[in-house]
Amino acid sequence: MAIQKNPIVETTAISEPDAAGLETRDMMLNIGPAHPAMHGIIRIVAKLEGEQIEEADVQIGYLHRGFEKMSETVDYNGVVPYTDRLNYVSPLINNMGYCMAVEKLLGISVPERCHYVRVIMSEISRVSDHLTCVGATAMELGAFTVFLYMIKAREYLWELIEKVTGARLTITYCRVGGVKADLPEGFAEACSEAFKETRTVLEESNALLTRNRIFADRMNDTGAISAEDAIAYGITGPFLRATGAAYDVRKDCPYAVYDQIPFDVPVGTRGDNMDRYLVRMEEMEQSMRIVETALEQIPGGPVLVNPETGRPIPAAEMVDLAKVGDIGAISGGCAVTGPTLEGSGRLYYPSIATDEKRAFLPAKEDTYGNIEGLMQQFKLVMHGHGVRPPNGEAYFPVEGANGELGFYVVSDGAGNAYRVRVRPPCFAIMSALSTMLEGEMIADMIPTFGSVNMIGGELDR
Amino acid sequence: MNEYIGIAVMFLLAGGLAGLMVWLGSVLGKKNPTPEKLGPFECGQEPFSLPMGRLAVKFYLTAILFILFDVELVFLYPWAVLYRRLGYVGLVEMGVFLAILMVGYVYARDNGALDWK
Amino acid sequence: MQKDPSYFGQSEPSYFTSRLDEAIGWARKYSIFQYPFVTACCGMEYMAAACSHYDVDRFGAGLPRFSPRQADVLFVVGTISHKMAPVLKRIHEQMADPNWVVAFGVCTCTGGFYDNYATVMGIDTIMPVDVYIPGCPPRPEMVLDGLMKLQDKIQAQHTTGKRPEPEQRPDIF
Amino acid sequence: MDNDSLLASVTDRFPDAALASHTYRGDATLLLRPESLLSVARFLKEDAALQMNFLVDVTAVDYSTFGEGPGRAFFASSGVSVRPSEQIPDPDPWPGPQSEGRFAVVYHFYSMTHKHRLRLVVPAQEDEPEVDSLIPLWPAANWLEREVWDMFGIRFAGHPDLRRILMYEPFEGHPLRKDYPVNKRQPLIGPKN
Repeated sequence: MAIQKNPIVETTAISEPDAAGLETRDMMLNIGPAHPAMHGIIRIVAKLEGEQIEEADVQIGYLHRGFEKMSETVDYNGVVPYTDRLNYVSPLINNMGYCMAVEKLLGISVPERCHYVRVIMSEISRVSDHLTCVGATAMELGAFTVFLYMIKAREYLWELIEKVTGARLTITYCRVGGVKADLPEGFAEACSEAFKETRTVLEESNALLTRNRIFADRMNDTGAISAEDAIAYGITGPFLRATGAAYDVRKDCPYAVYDQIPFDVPVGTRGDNMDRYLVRMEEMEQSMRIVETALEQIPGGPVLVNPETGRPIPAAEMVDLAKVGDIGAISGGCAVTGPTLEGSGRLYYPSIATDEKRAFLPAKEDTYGNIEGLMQQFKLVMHGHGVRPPNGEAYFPVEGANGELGFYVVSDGAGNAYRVRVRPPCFAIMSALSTMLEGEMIADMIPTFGSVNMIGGELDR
Repeated sequence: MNEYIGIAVMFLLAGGLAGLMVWLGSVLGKKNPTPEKLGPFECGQEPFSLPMGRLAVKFYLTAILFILFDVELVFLYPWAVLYRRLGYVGLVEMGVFLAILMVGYVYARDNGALDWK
Repeated sequence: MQKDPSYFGQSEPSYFTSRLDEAIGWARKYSIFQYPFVTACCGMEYMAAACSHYDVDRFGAGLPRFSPRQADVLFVVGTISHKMAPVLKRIHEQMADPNWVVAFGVCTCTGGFYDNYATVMGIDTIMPVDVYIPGCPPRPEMVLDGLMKLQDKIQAQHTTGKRPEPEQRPDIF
Repeated sequence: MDNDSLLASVTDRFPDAALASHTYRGDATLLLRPESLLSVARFLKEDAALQMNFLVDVTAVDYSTFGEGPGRAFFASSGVSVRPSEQIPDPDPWPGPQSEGRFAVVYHFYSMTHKHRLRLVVPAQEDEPEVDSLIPLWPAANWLEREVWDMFGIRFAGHPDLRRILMYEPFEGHPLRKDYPVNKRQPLIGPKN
């Protein structure tokens, strides 16, 4: 069995035996990959002095799946399913980050409504991420009820996401140059219901946790880090905002339509676990407020009653008609696709996709209806073609749930990306973890690691 | 004398039942000891150093303080049973007893025996 | 899953042993202590399946035990990388004897779409697996279906009969 | 402070260090000679006008097979040679990758006070690529450089413990290099499929 040796073992301090021939030796402990109290697979080799951690060597890489190597083998839109699995707790933010990086490289812009749809979906995804993080941290400190409540609230949000994208977790919703489908009808009402439930759960959890003596004792002044150290280690997101430095990519370098939506950024003072918990709880409220204002400000969707393209045809029937060449029957029709793909017909296209023909698939009606659509579809899906950005490189930062999530895309003009680099936010936080753990008790490691919100997929890629 | 018989029967029953279950478990259970299974579980890794009885001195100090105040607690039980009959005399005596031990507790706490660092 | 004795290479069972096996199978089936070996995105779906909305506790599998000593079923949830494989194998070997393994998610069944240098292409290459739950991640209903299939398998398994070794995958790469 | 004045302030201060500097898609980029990396980085961090106090990312790109002809088939096995669809027109074309050196170590900086970004590109040659480590200036570089070493095999002079971070010790080779095949596996246990 291959054991990964590391430097700490050689430096186990065996002091020379004193007068009575007794020697002191440090206790080396594996707080290892499959640890019950840690919802993430890292290995901490801790040199213990009784209950106190003297030195902690954090080892990661147990979920390295080669995202960057795989993204060089598939085409630009083929990388989107891999980006879901980076930060799999808030997958929509990764999709959006990657697609905006490639759009920046292509130099194309997305219609206003598509920006709003992306902002709405990524904010819902951020709320589900914070729910999972705070719930798991509370569970590890013994508050199992809060975990059950928060996962229940997350189920409501996942139903929302499933209504729009068709899947709960691995949604693959964004495309280079747009999104797969528009928001379905009645989305605003479903959203307000889900948020009402989520807000009741947040109030209950707040009542259960914030002034709870055990929770407060475990979370106050543990895992503290100062603002300068945090910036020096490259930490961003709720972790940095808890220390007092108010850096939020949505505010400092606004993208999509974040500059048109008023929201404020919660900032902590002490930078310990309790502040991170409070910042995350407040950010959930802010994200829900963003979604509500965005739903009010969103520009008009497709004009549903449209005499020219009013005739709905089931998609399967349209394909059969096209196969037998009966173009007349389907020209001017509007394909009715499955419930989760409601918003992907031609009516919706001008509002959710870029008008650059060489970057986005045509609507189904155009593919079967006319030759231009057919050529556009052919040119985009046959291998050797597809989305082909010019030679170049582009870095696009997005505010992920754990901090600044950046995608650096290099293209050499071929159909697949030459190099896709993900700047994972929790990588920087994990590099500072060992300094936060040293000197603390073993019991303090659990809330600290919980509030780091390490996501294996994003950390090890 | 006869109430002690009750206690003895209770101990016998409890001990017997527990022993029976442990014995049945060891007899009926399948034994398949492999070297990995006998090794300690340390999150799926080979442990660096088996503790072999090496403990930090601080554990010892905490344990002694616990025993001291636990024994003090044991004296309270009989006193609580006879609380009514002892009247004020008993109350004052137990108050003095507790005060003396409180002095010890305050001394230990101020000298930092309780906080770990 | 009909209870055919020859399924496990068992000679003709007497009346008594088959009734005892059925009772023991029933007892084991409804008290599954699972060890959730969670690594990746399937963990989110495992949380959803284990919590109150799609509760696995209705099937008696609600109590996750985080030590291999006290666990019967090893839920391998999420992608297993080559760096993680020895850890997983050691934990599987440290489990007490009547243990079962459930491969949760397509990354554990076949390696999923991570066909590269870092991923173990299916955990049945390093350990025997009882139930495969495909899906990336499998919906909670699929997880419950997989759990029911596991329960049928536990019910049909004879306490004395040695379970047949699942055949190793052919090395076709 | 906008990109051009940003680049200008650095190139004036270090005239010989900068090989090239351009702004592409709004990202100010500076190509540096490897030996002047530490001095420029210190200037970026300490200069009042720049104050790049946040090292966003350290990564590397292997330019060995850059631009082997646009439109080559995705799946080399199919070997189909097709006339590629024309690229999307690019108003300001990219001045192209660095001329010499196989690897490019790419640093991204950001200043939280002045809110501007900069990208430093340092070329590293083919055999025994070596670049100075930025740990004395930003502790964030510690793990980022370990990952670049693990994935590309670029050594960082002055790095306290340059170990593999994502892969396991017995793993030979550096997976993200272009000459490392995607599914060449080196399993610790289990069959070699």
